[in-house]
Amino acid sequence: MGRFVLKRLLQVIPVLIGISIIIFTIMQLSPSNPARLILGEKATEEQIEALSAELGTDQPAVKQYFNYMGGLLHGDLGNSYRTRMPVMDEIVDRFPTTFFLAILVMVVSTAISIPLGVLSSLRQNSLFDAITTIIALLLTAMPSFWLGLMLMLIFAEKLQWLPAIGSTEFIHFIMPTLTLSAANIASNMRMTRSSMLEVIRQDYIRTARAKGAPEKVVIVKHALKNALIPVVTAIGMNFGWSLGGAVLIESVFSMKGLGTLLLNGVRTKDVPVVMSAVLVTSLIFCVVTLLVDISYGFIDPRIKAQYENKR
Amino acid sequence: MKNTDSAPRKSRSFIQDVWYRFKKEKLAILGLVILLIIFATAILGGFLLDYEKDIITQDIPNKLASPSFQHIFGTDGFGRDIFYRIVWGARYSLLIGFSGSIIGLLVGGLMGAVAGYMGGTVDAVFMRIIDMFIALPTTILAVAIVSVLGPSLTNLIVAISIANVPSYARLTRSSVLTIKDNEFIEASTAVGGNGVHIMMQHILPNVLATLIVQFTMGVGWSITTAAGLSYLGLGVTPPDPEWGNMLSEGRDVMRYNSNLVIFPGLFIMVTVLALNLVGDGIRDAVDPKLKN
Amino acid sequence: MSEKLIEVVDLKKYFKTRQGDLHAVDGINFSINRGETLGIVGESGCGKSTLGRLVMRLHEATSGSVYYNGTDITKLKGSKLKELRKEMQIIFQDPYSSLNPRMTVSNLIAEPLNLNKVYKTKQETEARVKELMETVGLAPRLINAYPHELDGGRRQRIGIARALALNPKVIVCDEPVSALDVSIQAQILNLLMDLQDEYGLTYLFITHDLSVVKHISNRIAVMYLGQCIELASSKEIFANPIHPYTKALLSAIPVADTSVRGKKQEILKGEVVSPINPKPGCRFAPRCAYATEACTSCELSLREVEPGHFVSCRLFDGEK
Amino acid sequence: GSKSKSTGEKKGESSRDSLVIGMAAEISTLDPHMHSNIGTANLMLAIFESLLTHDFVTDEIKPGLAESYEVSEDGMTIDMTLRTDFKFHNGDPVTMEDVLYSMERTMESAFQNVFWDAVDNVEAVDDTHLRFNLNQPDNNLPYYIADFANIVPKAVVEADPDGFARAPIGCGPYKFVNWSQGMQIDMEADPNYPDGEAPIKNVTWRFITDRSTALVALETGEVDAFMTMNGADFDQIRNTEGLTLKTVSGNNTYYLSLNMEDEVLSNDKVREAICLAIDKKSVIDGAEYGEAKIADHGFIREGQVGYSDNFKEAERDVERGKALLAEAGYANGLSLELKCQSSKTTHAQVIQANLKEIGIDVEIVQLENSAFYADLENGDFQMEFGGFGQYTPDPSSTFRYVYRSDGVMAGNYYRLNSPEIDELLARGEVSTDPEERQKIYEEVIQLVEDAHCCKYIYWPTANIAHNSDLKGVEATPVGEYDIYNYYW
Amino acid sequence: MENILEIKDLHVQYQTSEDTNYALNGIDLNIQKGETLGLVGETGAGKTTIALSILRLLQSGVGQIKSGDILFEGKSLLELNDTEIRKVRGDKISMIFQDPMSSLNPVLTVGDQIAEAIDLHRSLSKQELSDMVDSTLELVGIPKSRKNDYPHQFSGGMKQRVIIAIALSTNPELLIADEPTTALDVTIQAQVLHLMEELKQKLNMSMLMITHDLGIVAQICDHVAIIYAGKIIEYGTVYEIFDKSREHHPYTKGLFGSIPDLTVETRRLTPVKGLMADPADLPEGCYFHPRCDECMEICKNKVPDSCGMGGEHYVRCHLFKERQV
Ligand SMILES: Nc1ncnc2c1ncn2[C@@H]1O[C@H](COP(=O)(O)OP(=O)(O)OP(=O)(O)O)[C@@H](O)[C@H]1O
Ligand SMILES: Nc1ncnc2c1ncn2[C@@H]1O[C@H](COP(=O)(O)OP(=O)(O)OP(=O)(O)O)[C@@H](O)[C@H]1O
Ligand SMILES: [Mg+2]
Ligand SMILES: [Mg+2]
Repeated sequence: MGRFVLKRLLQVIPVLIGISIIIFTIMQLSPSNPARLILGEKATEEQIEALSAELGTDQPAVKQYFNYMGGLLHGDLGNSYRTRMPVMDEIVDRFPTTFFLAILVMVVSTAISIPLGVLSSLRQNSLFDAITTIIALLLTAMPSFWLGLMLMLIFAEKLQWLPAIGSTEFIHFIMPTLTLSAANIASNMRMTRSSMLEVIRQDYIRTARAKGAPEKVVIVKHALKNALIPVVTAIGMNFGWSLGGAVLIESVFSMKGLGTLLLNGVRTKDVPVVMSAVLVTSLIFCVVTLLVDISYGFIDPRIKAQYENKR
Repeated sequence: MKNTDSAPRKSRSFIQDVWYRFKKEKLAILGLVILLIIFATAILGGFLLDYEKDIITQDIPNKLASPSFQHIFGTDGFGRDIFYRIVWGARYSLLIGFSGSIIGLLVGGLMGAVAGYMGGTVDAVFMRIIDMFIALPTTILAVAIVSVLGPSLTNLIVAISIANVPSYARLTRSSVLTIKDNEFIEASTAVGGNGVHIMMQHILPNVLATLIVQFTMGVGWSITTAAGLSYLGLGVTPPDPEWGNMLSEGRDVMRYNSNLVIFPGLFIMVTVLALNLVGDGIRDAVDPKLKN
Repeated sequence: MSEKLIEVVDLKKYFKTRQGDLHAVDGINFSINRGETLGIVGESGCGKSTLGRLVMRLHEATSGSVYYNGTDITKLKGSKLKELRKEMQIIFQDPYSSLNPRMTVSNLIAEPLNLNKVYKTKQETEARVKELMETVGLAPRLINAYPHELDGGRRQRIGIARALALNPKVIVCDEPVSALDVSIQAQILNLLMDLQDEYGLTYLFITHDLSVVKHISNRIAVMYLGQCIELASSKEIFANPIHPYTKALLSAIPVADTSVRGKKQEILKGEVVSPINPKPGCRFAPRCAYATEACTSCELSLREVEPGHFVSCRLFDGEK
Repeated sequence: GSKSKSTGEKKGESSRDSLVIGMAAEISTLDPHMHSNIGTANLMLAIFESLLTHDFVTDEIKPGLAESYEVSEDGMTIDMTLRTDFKFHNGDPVTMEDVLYSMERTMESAFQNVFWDAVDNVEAVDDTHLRFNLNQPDNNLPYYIADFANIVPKAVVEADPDGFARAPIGCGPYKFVNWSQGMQIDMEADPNYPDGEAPIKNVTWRFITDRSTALVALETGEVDAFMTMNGADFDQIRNTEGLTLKTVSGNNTYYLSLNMEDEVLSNDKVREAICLAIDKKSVIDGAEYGEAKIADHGFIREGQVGYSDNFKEAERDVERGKALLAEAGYANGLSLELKCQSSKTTHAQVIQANLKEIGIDVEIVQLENSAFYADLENGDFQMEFGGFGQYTPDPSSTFRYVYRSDGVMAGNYYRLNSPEIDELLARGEVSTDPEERQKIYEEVIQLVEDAHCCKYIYWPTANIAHNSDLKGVEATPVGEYDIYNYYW
Repeated sequence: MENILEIKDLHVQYQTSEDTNYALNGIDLNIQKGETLGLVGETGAGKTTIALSILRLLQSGVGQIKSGDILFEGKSLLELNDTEIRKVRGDKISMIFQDPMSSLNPVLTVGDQIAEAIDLHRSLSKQELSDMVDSTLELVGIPKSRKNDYPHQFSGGMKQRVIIAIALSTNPELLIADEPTTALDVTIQAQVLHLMEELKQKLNMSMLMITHDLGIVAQICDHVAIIYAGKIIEYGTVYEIFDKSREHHPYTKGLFGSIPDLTVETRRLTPVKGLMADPADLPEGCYFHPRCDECMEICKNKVPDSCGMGGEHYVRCHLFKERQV
């Protein structure tokens, strides 16, 4: 297992390099000139040239890439084209919000979706099953900006329980977490339910019952663990997305997060910002994927054996 | 106690067998009917509605009307009938939702299955490629696609499909990992089954349940995500309606005219719900243990 | 005598486990002639199934070789391996997990046929499936049944039908009849022997049912903890068992006769040696009534104590 | 800008001493010379002082750090006298050296150097007297000075320019306190401000990108004022007790540009037909919630140079539009592409419907900002809908971008190429004779109208919504707000 | 002697989407306290179904108890509620499942799975529990060092032994052993049977031993029931059944005839001819008649009743009708 983890950690490097190349290429592909985007529509040719020279965007793309990557090796993420500030500062500043939100979302959606999924699998085709399914689907189909606003109108405006905006205190995270969790809950719940339905009919569940195990033990200890793999996979994926894709929520609740930074970066073709933001999220994502893969090993010893025998 | 029906069971192909059992699931049939209605709407809408008159003609004095007999879902910011636009938009939304998910399913499913089954280097290479795509924000991907291929509906589908691939890949792989150690896989190898055969015959049916869930949820996700990419120019071009886009169009006034977002949202939900019902039905139908 | 069809040379299979390498098969040598049946008996967990799988190349051997017709199959690849698969088949020990729960009986039996494109048309395949079902005694009605709807015996028959489908030359039978009642067991054994007579099949027959193994095998190999400890013709083994373990084995057979009821049976005592990183020396020594200090230290190998009778036991080292 | 305290009574004794003011766009820098952005300028206004002050409500230029200024007869020199009572927030007095340094800095700034084309150099006559030497007269110069030539402490900036951009030191009424990236900037009133300490002690600038959220935040009191509310929410704000909405016609102008170099659109008749088909009111109603003013005089509003009662824009005339199209050979209709930013898709759809009436099928291509501007610059479009903001009341600065033939990269996207206009604009820029300039610009406006290069549609409504208890708030066309005037 | 288990006229069906499998068609069986009842029969005869019915573990929705009753210590098991039946399962009645491969949870170590069974019914300290697991494993011949292994790391026979260990670990009053030794070699089999025998002696445990192996039946069972197509066709003490001088049901004779004999050299075995009965399509009359050499006209129409053959011996066959007492 240790070797497996080590090997997987080493694989993170090519992945990050691959991502950096992809992102850099994409950024080069977009037709606009960052200097123009920064200076605005009224800027003249000379102004743009001057700024381009200053930013280094007039250099050949390959050179720019290696400049950036060279800096990265020394822990320097470069300076934002737009703000001229070290990207590192911005990321350090915003990352915690995003990360914390992603964690909260993961915890909340998992805590809600797994029990619901299990319950509805046990009561397959019952009224409970139908209702939870419909609610879950309602949540997915609800645009998050709408759900966000509704929560805000209810909890911030009508009831005045929660602040509408901000991202500094725990209380600020409640509504964004709920909003972001909504969509995850539905898919995780469905995934749990379906996976459980597969497992619940296996013979070893019968064995557990024959031991006289209470239904709770049968479900949690025997069935759930076997059903968990696709669910854990889905949770990992969702975590990654909340990490990189919470732009809408950040803007609705006016939180300072990586998503906004990234989006602004893309819009202004701020290469260092985009590169760094994506690389940071990618890194986290790689770690999450790795954790998920490791968790497979803990959940299912047969998979662990596959890892160890590196078949 | 005597069983008069002693004839051997009719021989059926896998598909026939699944259909035979699917037919018995009431909810699944309900889902299928809803889905068919939605599809029929998408197709028939084209004949029943006059694009010029019903869909795009503006009636600004009459904008943002609440639901009424005349406009059962009310009108949008240009005074266009929301119901008609939803009906008309079904074709685009379904196209985006389904084709994006289907391509994602095929490509991702295949990659995940191959990676999980082969293991070792293939697994490492495939899954690290998938990692790159997961980490690649959809927006950035879409930017690339717009830059290279230009903005269009087709390219939107390309973007959505690519964005869909990773989850199918990882889910498929995870399920493959759990079942590839089963003895029946070994048994198939013993009679000469190669990788492709084993994957199609033995692994696929066993990962189907997971993939179905992902698919049924993915269609809705694709529709709403597509709407989010419209600022890049991807997607249907105005004034053509599409559910996701209708959601975004209603955003400014949703607080006062919630019908602008509720109705398209409801249609997305009904579609996803119907799909889920059908998906549950298929899942149960392909699981012989549930034969009842 | 007739030529060697299968030859196993110093075959080893170690599984990695948390505590260390598990020596499931640890240096086995034997050969099987064409048309012969070699029975493998031995304690549960001694590596019989693993050996069968190695011969089938369903596991990759840790070391050693398996020659089939002179070619080392542990190194075969691609189409050659596929060819081999047509000639060698296996009946799995466990009829529950070796059948894909989502396939019907006909699909399961047709799988080898389809895979090797034996027949061109569906009708031909179906006809063959029906024929096979009849051969193994499965009612035609069950053609679309799923394994979980069937009892253990019927499931095992599916496995047998699958193995027979391709008319293989060698069949590894991993306890093919242990799940069957005696009557059906008799049917199947008759069938296997008929097939052998008709097509000159070669069997590697793994079982713990000694009456069955005696009935069907020409020679019998006795295994203990990954090693072959005794090998002789089946008559010889039953008539003149040498190794203490073999003796214990034979004495433990329950007889379908109430007159011997209550007779105190010998139960093997002593600690079972763990197959994980086993110590050198005789692995049976801790349970052996005749064991001496020397048994745990010496290197043992199979040696011929009588013509055609091989034993690996220190007690007989000096005798011949 | 310096704080001309026109407003009479000040209620210093109010219980509240803090203000949270919301803004939609995150700002990228607090270095006054490194931006050309209105949102940023709002903060500069509070932290820094310029030589002159721009009163955004009345659009007048008032004294700032310079207690007086004087433009020479020929318009070629400007003389100023500095006040000596200003101190930077770090306690250092504002010296001539700082002023010269600051002028030099803005003139070299990639963001701002365009404004100083007319300036040859700036020299210190003595410790308190300053002279601008120009190479040609420039009517906009006082505005540029007021808006961009903020005075920075030379020593501090030179020591650490990057640090300065993040934690600036100025001599304005508010001291910079803290900048929390992506969230808010805090400042507090400088007690030593020579014109008197600002009435509100602590001010927080909060970034809120989502307007619906901004409204909720206003309603819950989490922010006290928010600039640039969404038109859709105006009624709600007006009807909410405790909230006030101030509006004024903004300085932006939105219009439809027609690419004159395009094969089809190079035909004057087609362009005229398009101009005749546009229904401005429908655009305002359909896309601006009725909250905008019809732009009936191009960029020019009443009171500006070039405004004339005689100017009459062509009335909407669908029939004539159709006839013109027929004449141009498109009796059976015509397909054109309309590019716009995605935020302007609604507008584009109304225009699409308008043009449909004369038989033009419009395909809307919505683009993300950078792609949009790239296409405009490259002339890769047929029609384009967008806006252009006027910084200064004098049209010369705007017109040089949007009408001069060399301005294709910066506003003249329709590729107007008229030597006549070029010549008029050149004269207008240097002329100091108001009457002559009036004539020149009247003429330009008419020429542009006749060129059918674009159709001006509307002036949006600049607005600020605020807690009704907050006093001293006025909407300004530019969208810049001087919080020194605010009090509870 | 007192009956620990009484099965009365039990009918069980499996309802699949296409057929109804009449698995049990009126089973009457008693097990006396402290004795071992051997249940022998062809595959598919319904042996496992009886076992599962007792513990009410038939696949829900598919396997249905149509009529009849099962009394354990005089109380009907079919009337217990969920909590009550749970108290019976594993504690009072344990079951050894026939399919060891799929009956073990693949993600839990074998040690845990044994420990769980004990833990559910006994309150032991961690250490005691772990010791108990160790000793149980050794009792079935598995080195205790392997208790942290997972089922997939075990051979077929070892898994079966784990299942046995689970069932025995709680010292049940009634042990249902469904072909408990099919995957075991004879030495281990002997060891396991010996173990059961000991428990039987020590705790007065009763046992339902389902097996094909007539050797085992002969050695350890007190009574034997022979089941064919969901009906008991012969019942008696082990001596009666194995008594060659007695008359037996034709199927029983067939069964005995098909065992390979260690002492005689035969090339061919003599199985019961024909195919086993199809529970979805049972023949009229005696279920065995299509395969019976001594089939009479009456056998084709009438279901035979049970005839007493003297002693405790009963046979369900028309041949012996006249002897009925
Ligand atoms: N889940 C099920 N669905 C449908 N039919 C079933 C099911 N389980 C068992 N049956 C059928 O019920 C009959 C009795 O099965 P059972 O498992 O009790 O037989 P058995 O006597 O235990 O056989 P074996 O000795 O082979 O295990 C068989 O014909 C079998 O096919
Ligand atoms: N995948 C595996 N991983 C680890 N150990 C294994 C694996 N498969 C088998 N073993 C171990 O290898 C040894 C031999 O197993 P094998 O299945 O060959 O035994 P066997 O002789 O067939 O026994 P049985 O008669 O009980 O089936 C056992 O100790 C078993 O625990
Ligand atoms: Mg085995
Ligand atoms: Mg059974």
